[in-house]
Amino acid sequence: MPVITYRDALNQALREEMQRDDRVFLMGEEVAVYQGAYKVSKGLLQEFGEMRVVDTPITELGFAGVGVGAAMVGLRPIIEFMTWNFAVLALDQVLNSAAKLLYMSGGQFNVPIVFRGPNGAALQLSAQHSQSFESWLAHIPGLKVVTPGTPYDAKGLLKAAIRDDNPVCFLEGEMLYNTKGEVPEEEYVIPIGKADLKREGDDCTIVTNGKMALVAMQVADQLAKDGIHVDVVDLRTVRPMDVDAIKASVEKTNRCVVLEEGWELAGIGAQVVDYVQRECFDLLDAPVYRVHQADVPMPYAKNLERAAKPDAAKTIAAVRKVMYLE
Amino acid sequence: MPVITYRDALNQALREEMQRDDRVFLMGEEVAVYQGAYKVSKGLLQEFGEMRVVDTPITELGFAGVGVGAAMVGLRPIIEFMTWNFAVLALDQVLNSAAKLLYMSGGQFNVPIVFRGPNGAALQLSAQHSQSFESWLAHIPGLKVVTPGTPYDAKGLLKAAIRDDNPVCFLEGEMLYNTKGEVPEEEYVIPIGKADLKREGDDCTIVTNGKMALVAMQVADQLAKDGIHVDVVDLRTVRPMDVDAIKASVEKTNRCVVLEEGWELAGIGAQVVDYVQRECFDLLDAPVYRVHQADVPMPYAKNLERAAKPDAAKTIAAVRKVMYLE
Amino acid sequence: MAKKKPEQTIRSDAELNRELLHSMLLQRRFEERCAEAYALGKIGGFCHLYIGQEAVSTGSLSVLRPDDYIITTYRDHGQALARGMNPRAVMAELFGRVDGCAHGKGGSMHMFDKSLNFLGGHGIVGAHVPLGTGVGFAIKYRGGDQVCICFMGESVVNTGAFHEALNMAGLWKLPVVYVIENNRYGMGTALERASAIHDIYERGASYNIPRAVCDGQDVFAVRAAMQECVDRARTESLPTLLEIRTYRFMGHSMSDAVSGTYRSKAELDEYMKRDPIMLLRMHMQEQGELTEDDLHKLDDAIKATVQDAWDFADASPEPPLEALFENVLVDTTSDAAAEAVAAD
Amino acid sequence: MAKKKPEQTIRSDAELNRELLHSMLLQRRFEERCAEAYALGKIGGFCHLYIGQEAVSTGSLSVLRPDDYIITTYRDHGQALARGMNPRAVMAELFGRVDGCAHGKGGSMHMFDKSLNFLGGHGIVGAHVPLGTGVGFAIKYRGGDQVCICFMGESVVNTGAFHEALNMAGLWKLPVVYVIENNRYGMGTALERASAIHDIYERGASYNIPRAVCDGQDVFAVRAAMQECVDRARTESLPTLLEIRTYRFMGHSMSDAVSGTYRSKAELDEYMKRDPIMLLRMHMQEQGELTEDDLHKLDDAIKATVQDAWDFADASPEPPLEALFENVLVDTTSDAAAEAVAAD
Ligand SMILES: Cc1ncc(C[n+]2csc(CCOP(=O)(O)OP(=O)(O)O)c2C)c(N)n1
Ligand SMILES: Cc1ncc(C[n+]2csc(CCOP(=O)(O)OP(=O)(O)O)c2C)c(N)n1
Ligand SMILES: [Mg+2]
Ligand SMILES: [Mg+2]
Repeated sequence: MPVITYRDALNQALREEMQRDDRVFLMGEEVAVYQGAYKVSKGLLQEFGEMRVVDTPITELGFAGVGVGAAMVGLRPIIEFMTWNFAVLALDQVLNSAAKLLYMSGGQFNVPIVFRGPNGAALQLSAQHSQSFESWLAHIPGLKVVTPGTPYDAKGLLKAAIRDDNPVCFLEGEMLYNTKGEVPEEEYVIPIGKADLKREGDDCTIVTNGKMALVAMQVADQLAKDGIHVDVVDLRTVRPMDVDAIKASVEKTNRCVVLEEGWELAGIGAQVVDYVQRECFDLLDAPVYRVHQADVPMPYAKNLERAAKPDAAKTIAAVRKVMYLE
Repeated sequence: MPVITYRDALNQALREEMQRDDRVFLMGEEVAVYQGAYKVSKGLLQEFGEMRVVDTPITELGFAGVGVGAAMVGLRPIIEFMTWNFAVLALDQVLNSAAKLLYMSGGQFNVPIVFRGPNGAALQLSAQHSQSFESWLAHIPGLKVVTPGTPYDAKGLLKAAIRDDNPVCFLEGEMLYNTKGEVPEEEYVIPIGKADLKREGDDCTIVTNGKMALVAMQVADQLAKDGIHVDVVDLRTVRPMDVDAIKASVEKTNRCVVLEEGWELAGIGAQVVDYVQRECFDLLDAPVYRVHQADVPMPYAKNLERAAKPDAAKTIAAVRKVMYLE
Repeated sequence: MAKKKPEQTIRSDAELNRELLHSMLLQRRFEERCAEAYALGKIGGFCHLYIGQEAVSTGSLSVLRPDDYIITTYRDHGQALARGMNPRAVMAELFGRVDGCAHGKGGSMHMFDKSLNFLGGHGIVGAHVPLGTGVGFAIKYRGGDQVCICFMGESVVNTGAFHEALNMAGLWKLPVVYVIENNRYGMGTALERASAIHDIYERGASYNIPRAVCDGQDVFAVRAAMQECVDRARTESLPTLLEIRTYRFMGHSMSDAVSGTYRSKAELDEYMKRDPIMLLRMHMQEQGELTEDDLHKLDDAIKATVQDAWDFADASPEPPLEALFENVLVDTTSDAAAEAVAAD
Repeated sequence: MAKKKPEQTIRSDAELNRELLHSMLLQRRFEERCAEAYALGKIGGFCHLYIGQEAVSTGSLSVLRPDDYIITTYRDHGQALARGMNPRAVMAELFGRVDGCAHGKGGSMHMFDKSLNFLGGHGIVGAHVPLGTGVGFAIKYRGGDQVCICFMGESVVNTGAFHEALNMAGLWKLPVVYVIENNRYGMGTALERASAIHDIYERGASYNIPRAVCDGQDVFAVRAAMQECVDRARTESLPTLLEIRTYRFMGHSMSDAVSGTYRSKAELDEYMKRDPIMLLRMHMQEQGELTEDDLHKLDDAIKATVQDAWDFADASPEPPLEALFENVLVDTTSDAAAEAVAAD
């Protein structure tokens, strides 16, 4: 199977879906002439022309709304946010238009739109450019929220998102774009809402999503050397959340650690904990522990940033803690 | 002790703090000439003049930013959002400016600002006007988030918020403005971050906040008739959260229900659950159950809206469930 | 899509005027009953009446084709009726009943009718303006010659959403008519206390967008101005910023006094002398197109229509409780939707 | 507060010009070393160089008083140095060290210095413009005669935040100078592909704000234009929208090629003929104010300053790990802060 980058996997998904359906277009800052701030849209302007690959002014609220309006009358926009940090400006359109229009109109106007772009921290981008938005987005009924961690998942889920008749928020990772993985040549689509068991083991469950899936796999590999075998449940989609997959794993392991990129309070991990304690109350041998970003804005200095971020060492410590190994 | 409305309690707090400190001013839509969309600022224009009680255009992002800028250079703005639903447009200023400036500037620029207004659903205001934002706001380090449920708490906490040198989000309730309660004539300030035990009982803990505190108290009174006695822990502040108070109560009752106004996924209640299962794991006799808004945008029709909202009956059912009474 | 001639050109003036009068009077009588229903608790939540502004909706929408699009704010009853929505469906929506145009899920602020390309009333001030731009984008994308009319109150011109949306429309030359219904107040705030300039159509200059202003109490003036804008959009794919000066005769919403705090009774009285329905009626009477008797018959018929809508709404059941969890998401796939669109 | 005469009026032209040259050359040499440090991995994250635009910062800030305020974007090294921030503190911040002006917490995009009323570089495009308006509001609130200068790139004029902020400034007549540093591109997007109008200072008309445009490569032109704006703000409490036309000689940030995709080498070369430092130097040489020798001495001194900043930054320790949890909130109360402000 070809091994390609996460970036190329996304690029393939965009290209294939644009070839397949001429109602699909891509809009955002620097997506066309510049070929994408992170080059995800490379070559698309050349192939599809400027009506379908559209550079916008710096007006997140505006062009998110343009996407919703176009979707209401039958197009299928893909709105790229240069990063989700800037999408905060557009949240009203995501929340109050895209997510609510179907309901408010009594089922008349669905909004088939994908909002996508990198989410979370890269390296030393400081407080305003390093935020993870999955918990905010997952909070909202009327949306689907997808956070693929690997090239394979990225391609299959992006194709599913583009074909979905509902608004989908698609969270990528700047730090993921260069990561590589196997992606089949033949067409495939991954259903939204299904978790993937990325490692198997009986000792503990790690529930995670997005770029933290890579960290969790590292952790699994490292722990295996010490004879500790963990399940890595990569949620892939955080709304709707695959509670069955979480439950199935914790029923087996009786222990759970949640690893997420964002902040603690009302983070997506808190929701996982809620499900676990509710669904597996009698089975749990230890409280569920969480690994997340320190409860501070992201600092610039390299050492502080490292200390602020969730990582393998912190996750291993949490696994050992729920296993009462320390 | 005088019995006054929640609205008047807020009005007193505003007036007293504006009298006390001439750096304090109130800005927002309809706060001056119109005397407040919900009349919270009644009489303030007349007393303090138009430089200190300022009507703005409909520009939430803009005037929230004006507040932050003014706060950076030494004023103490109170920014009224007509409702928090519209504050979504201003979230970038709350999140990326107010909450992060102190950190990003290495401690140089604190932002002593209060963002306030009604939060959550009133009656039949439909999907775009009925949202609860506490979980989004509580997610953010660098903010304090306050949700008073009674006139007494509203006054004491608003005064604390105005005197606080940090950005404080202050969530009121349209349905609360006319509710009444005792408020002392003498000056008092309630510390931010302290929960209040609003009812006492050994059988179960209800953790709640904001306008749900009233529902919880009703529930407590009703259950008492059946011989079930519950602690009502009114968080009052959701960031920072008074984990000690939650813990103390659950240690006594061994059971917990969380009652919140907003949606389930990554709601503030999920965070409470996380704390409870972590802090009280060995003490819990049942999983923690949550009562919250149905996972849908708020519908308009009276019967559907009623069905969507958390209420006393649903809370009683949850209490009975954690007590294994059904 | 072949260009169709606007249908009204084949009607006589008298016929047309009668239609305009019917449209405006229907809105007026309908909303008078809304106020009554609100007082009786049959309508809940926010309810923003359009009384006084009917020439704007009727005049504007009278020059459109059925395949054109309309999008508007929470103050949407007038446009919904002027576009031809069934008064029964509008009233049932206001009553929160299952036969409402949104099956009771939207209410007063959120009237939608997909069959009429009526893209709804929207509740966040300014938020629908980018949506209107998006509709214009879609029209251009498909190479159609439809037009999108985006109505808004004058307060909207101060919002960031307006600015961003109009810049894109000007930059990309989209067939959208942005109609400012300048009724001089946004809630209790006079235009002059909210906008740094007072001839707000001039804001179009910042976006290289043609602009115009007209009298919103005179339905003919609205029609004429609108026809020009629509032609420009349809034939040249250019946007217009059209300011229509009007006045709201009622309070901002049901909880707001009609006059007092922010505007005087005298000012209101002055404006009420230019009631758009009265002006049209007088014109028609002068032209000999309408007798007193005609008028009474028309009014009675309209009142009967409105009573029928009320009765219908009142008899319509509440939505079933299962409806609570319906319409959060659709479960169709792209392919199913593709067929639906192709069939449009 | 009593009005102070701007100090530069008591300096001779030659002295002044020398100061201007020093300021501009310091920025240039400083940033050349930034590029080097970035390549060595000593600076991380985003780093947006100002090279080519130095006449804007130096010219603008040279007419200010010490008690005036400055707020700007992520492209902030130039203004920080032109305002008089210690190059050591700026470089240490870039290196992420404890002696940085934000103790290593901000980095390239977030330079702050409270003692200089330098209100920081801000990273969300447009977001600091309302902050600038708020500073103007505070000045007026206190009855002071300070001025706030709010710098921004030309892309900012399309954001909602800009629109909302300028409308309030025009409406309330606030002493803010909004300076558009029009370097023709926002990342890879030419102004003409983002804004519906191209003389963007004309946007001021929508807000009843006086407006002007000037050459940003000529430090004297910048000074003259800026002096007018500052006077207007200080004496009449009026805002101005000042467009300063300039060019960025480097890529948007360190990962962006200097030319290629979105602008040609030829265009870049053309603009580089109007290097602002070269233009000032030539003027001074023509006036006999600067010999080759003077220039070399100046340059050497500046290079030494920059080397010293580098060495200082390099020797400064990383912040201690406890710092991670500091500065999230302050724990002072209003009363303590009141004293601090009173002492200002
Ligand atoms: C973003 C936002 N802010 C505030 C409100 C509350 N609000 C609803 S209508 C309104 C006034 C709007 O005035 P205008 O645009 O002139 O329209 P009109 O009501 O006069 O038709 C306000 C402030 C809102 N719905 N959305
Ligand atoms: C709201 C927002 N959207 C996008 C970005 C990413 N971004 C950073 S700088 C920039 C270009 C800004 O150009 P301009 O305002 O002309 O300033 P210049 O970089 O030329 O100084 C963009 C798109 C951002 N920081 N904030
Ligand atoms: Mg109005
Ligand atoms: Mg630029």
